[in-house]
Amino acid sequence: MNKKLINNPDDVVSELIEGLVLAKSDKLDKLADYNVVVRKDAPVEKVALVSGGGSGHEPAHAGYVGPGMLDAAVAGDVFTSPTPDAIFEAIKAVDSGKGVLLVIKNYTGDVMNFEMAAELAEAEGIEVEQVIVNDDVAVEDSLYTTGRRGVAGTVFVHKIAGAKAAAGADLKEVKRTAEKVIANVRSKGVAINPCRLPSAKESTFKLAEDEIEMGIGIHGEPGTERTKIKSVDQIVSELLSDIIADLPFTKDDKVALMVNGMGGTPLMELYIATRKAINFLTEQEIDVAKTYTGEFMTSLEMEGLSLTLLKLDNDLTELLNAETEINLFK
Amino acid sequence: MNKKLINNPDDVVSELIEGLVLAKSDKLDKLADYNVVVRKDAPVEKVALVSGGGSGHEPAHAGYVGPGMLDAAVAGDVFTSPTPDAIFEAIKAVDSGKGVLLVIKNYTGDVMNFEMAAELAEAEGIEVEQVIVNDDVAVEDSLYTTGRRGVAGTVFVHKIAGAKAAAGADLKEVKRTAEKVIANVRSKGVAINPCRLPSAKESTFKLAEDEIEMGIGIHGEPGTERTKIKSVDQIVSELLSDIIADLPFTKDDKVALMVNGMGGTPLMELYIATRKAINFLTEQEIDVAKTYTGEFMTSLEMEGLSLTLLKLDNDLTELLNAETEINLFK
Amino acid sequence: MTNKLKNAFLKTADVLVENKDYLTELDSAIGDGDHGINMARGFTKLAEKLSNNSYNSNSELFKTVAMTLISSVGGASGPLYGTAFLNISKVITDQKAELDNLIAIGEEAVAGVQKRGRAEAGEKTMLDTLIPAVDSLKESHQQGLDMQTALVNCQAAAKLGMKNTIEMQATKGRASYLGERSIGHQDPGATSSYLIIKTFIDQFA
Amino acid sequence: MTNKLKNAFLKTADVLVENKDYLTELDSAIGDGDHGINMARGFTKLAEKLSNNSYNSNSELFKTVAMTLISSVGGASGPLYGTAFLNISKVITDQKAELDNLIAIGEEAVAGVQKRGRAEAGEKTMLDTLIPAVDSLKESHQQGLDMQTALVNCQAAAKLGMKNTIEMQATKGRASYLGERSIGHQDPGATSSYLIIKTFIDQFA
Ligand SMILES: Nc1ncnc2c1ncn2[C@@H]1O[C@H](COP(=O)(O)OP(=O)(O)O)[C@@H](O)[C@H]1O
Ligand SMILES: Nc1ncnc2c1ncn2[C@@H]1O[C@H](COP(=O)(O)OP(=O)(O)O)[C@@H](O)[C@H]1O
Ligand SMILES: [Mg+2]
Ligand SMILES: [Mg+2]
Ligand SMILES: [Mg+2]
Ligand SMILES: [Mg+2]
Repeated sequence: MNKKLINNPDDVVSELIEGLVLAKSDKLDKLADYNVVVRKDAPVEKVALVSGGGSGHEPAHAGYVGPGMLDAAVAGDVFTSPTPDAIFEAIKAVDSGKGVLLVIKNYTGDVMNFEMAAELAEAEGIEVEQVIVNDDVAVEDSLYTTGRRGVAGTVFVHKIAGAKAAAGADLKEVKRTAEKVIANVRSKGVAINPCRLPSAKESTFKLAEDEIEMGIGIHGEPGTERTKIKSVDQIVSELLSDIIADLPFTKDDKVALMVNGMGGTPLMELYIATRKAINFLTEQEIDVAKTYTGEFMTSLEMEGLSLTLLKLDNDLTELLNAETEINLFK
Repeated sequence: MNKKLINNPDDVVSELIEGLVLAKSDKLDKLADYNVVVRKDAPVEKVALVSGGGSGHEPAHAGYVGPGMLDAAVAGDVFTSPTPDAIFEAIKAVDSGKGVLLVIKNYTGDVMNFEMAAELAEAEGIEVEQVIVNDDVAVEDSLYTTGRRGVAGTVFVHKIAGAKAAAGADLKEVKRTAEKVIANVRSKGVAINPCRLPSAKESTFKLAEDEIEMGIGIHGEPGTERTKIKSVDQIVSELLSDIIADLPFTKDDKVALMVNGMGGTPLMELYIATRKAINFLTEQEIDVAKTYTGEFMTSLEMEGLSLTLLKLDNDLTELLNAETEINLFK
Repeated sequence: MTNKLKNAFLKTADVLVENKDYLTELDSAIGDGDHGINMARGFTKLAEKLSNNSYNSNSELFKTVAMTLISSVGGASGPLYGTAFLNISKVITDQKAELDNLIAIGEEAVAGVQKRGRAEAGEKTMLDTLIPAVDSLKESHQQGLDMQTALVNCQAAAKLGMKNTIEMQATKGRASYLGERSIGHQDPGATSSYLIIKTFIDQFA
Repeated sequence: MTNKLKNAFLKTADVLVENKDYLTELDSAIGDGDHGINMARGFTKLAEKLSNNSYNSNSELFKTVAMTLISSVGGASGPLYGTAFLNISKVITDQKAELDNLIAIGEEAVAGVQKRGRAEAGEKTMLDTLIPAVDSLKESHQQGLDMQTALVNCQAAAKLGMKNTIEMQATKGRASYLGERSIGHQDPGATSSYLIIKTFIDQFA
């Protein structure tokens, strides 16, 4: 049972949300009785973006609430989708009459809870659209299954659709932009040490002293392959090969790269991984236009990283570089 | 022996510096043959700021190189001061003729190596001044010893002295500003899990499954007290009590607060600690004007956190809020 | 009757809280390790709610159960159980239960889960407990068995359904990400469904 | 002679690399656990450098040693050993060493460490090996002992000095942060100093 810097395990979500909002009390509000973070100036006269999901992925999603990205984030319990009532409250708090786009990671629970919230909102006459992010190439894609998981690529959707909404686009356009990001973003991750839910006694999975797991999810879901530990250069090459082959990304493509820490990974290691990722892509003659290295979509204290590539055109590049107040993702 | 996402332990520093510079190749340069990161546009016509120290504290210090903060950062081996020749090269690369301020954390090795570099620079006619940061209240202060360690408070010196230099102040003024920050900044940390040097077989220290260590340094140096694990609220209260009593910070003081993760601590826990820190200070009627939560001065993959308070006046507030391109510390 | 049903829910809450670690363990193997936590959280909330209120009809009781679970379980199981109980609230009456209206109730529950989750039998989900349970009731009805025997058979069918999930490959829910490697593990949702059915039948049989 | 000294440095490099883990372990207890790594890195660099070059004078050799250590050891020990060897390079000649010029060399080395580190005897540092070693040479000189005996006594004095650091409380360097809790541990720098002195004397005695 690994140690944690927390109080009562039952209170982690409400306390983290409180901490986040207290630290930015000039910019953020928490809805009373709900773990929902909204822009203080909400509703803003534009299409609103609402995202959320289980907690444990900090800074996702509440850390992305602010001008240029999200209008509200709904935090469920740790690794558990938020409930429809909380999502519905978030939608009501940010809708300015121009409609709301829900950005959902592709997990059955998230999809169902957001869907129920959308039904409630529509019943009250709020225009709601949704997009489902499914960027994890570790999961086989199939029409007959749940499909792929939504992971770190989701943050690119927040940024780019957020910029589109900030620019005054209507709900359909913002949705189309979000879908374009989803069509062009791919991720894959690795874990070298597991995480433990605050209220569980044991970590969700175990890895031996010399074992790593490729293709891991962001909730401690098992990955695709357990192997002996390798050099990070080797790991990065394998992850990128799978990502590149999937879309596929090809020679002369322009991409944004994200090197995402899983929560317990020191920045030193993320920078070392960044070095290999850029060198690898450059060798493939893929042009890395922008690089994000840090913690964007974590999995509690799990040690590991994920790599994300987003294929850019002029339109996406401009929106990615558009002004935002979110320093975490500039 | 805990796993790491690295290649050869001997290469971690050069590879992390390479990764950092590749990711921001439009803004940063690495000096050939040295693990020194400089602004691409150096030397800039202003007083230059050079800092550095052992590696393993990422994003410190190379992550703070850029307009509004440092002109150069010198990276030593892991937890080991850089050598005078590397520091000297950094000084030469960024001096515009207006002089260079060295920001040194108070460790014997750092002080001696920077001092030797300053001697070399002065011999070449470069005007050099230095300040020594010693913000760690966990260490007893005494004229007859080495004094206190420099820890996370150093980043406030980078930001505020960096802003002063950017505003066109001369070397003496920039130094005076840096000294004012040092006089008003205090920190203390806690570790719940240790770190291991990449080339060592064992972690630098050990903690039992239910043990934590208060007053820990940023190099795995032993702290002041080993205790059973407590709630984070309790830990934060104790750390803040020691910090407040030291300066002392008093009722109606205006402060900047930093909640710094040690490398392996998930953001969830840092946000929960932030909540308590702000509530605690508010109860003491200390006004928290600005809060920084994240990883600013880490210690490899150590799990734990440090708290830093900086007492602000109008002058420091303005410089703290001045424009910088360093998103990590806006 | 409403009171007896309320007590059955309180008893179910106890059972799910007792099985919190077990369900979480099952979910750790093929999911994200929170199913026990989710169910315990939701049913603890529900027990609080039910203890502090009284209900005039079965329909009112089931509606409260549904809304409470929907707003407190979260994850996949929250909307699924919530919709199931919401559907039941629409058909349940206050008359003494006969086998035929028990079947109608079961069918509504299954329909709710299927509407929400778009899964079929054999996809390694709670449906693989629920569908065999309802089918068993139907069979008992056709065979003209008495209520008591029907309930015992139903419990056994639910248990078998749950066990059968071990050999299935998941194609819905989080376990589907594992593909073939989901085989060999019992589905957590199928297990909580069995525990709910078992506890209810134990109260009434 | 220069060649013999060069070989002594090469031998010292071997000894320090062999003792890398031991020195690191000592430094883990009261410092930051890198002393062995620092010394091994610096002396490996030095061995490379010396192997690939030849030196015309002892002074040139010691200057190279100093500059190489300064630019590769880092930490506290780098500038301290570097300055010590740099000081030696200023006084060493190519004449056969006699006890009196050995003493002068030792005093210069100590002066270098003290100039850089501003420490005194008894502060639990490398000086607690170096000062007793030089003092021992002086005593042997006063007593008119021969070189051989003087070196043997010097080695013993260095060892005793090193051991005495166990009971000292550190007031300089990283161990000083520990205050009283630094007592009971042998100083890593005092240990590396002993290993250097011992290796040199073993080569010449
Ligand atoms: N589409 C679906 N239809 C029916 N049941 C499902 C579906 N998806 C998941 N489930 C059930 O939900 C259970 C998992 O619930 P839980 O762990 O609480 O939620 P989550 O998967 O969001 O963490 C699975 O074991 C499975 O029985
Ligand atoms: N001021 C000083 N004077 C003399 N020796 C010192 C001084 N400070 C430190 N030392 C020596 O340096 C050793 C530590 O060296 P090392 O671990 O390589 O550097 P660091 O302390 O920077 O990690 C100590 O054990 C001590 O002997
Ligand atoms: Mg879940
Ligand atoms: Mg060191
Ligand atoms: Mg689950
Ligand atoms: Mg050391």
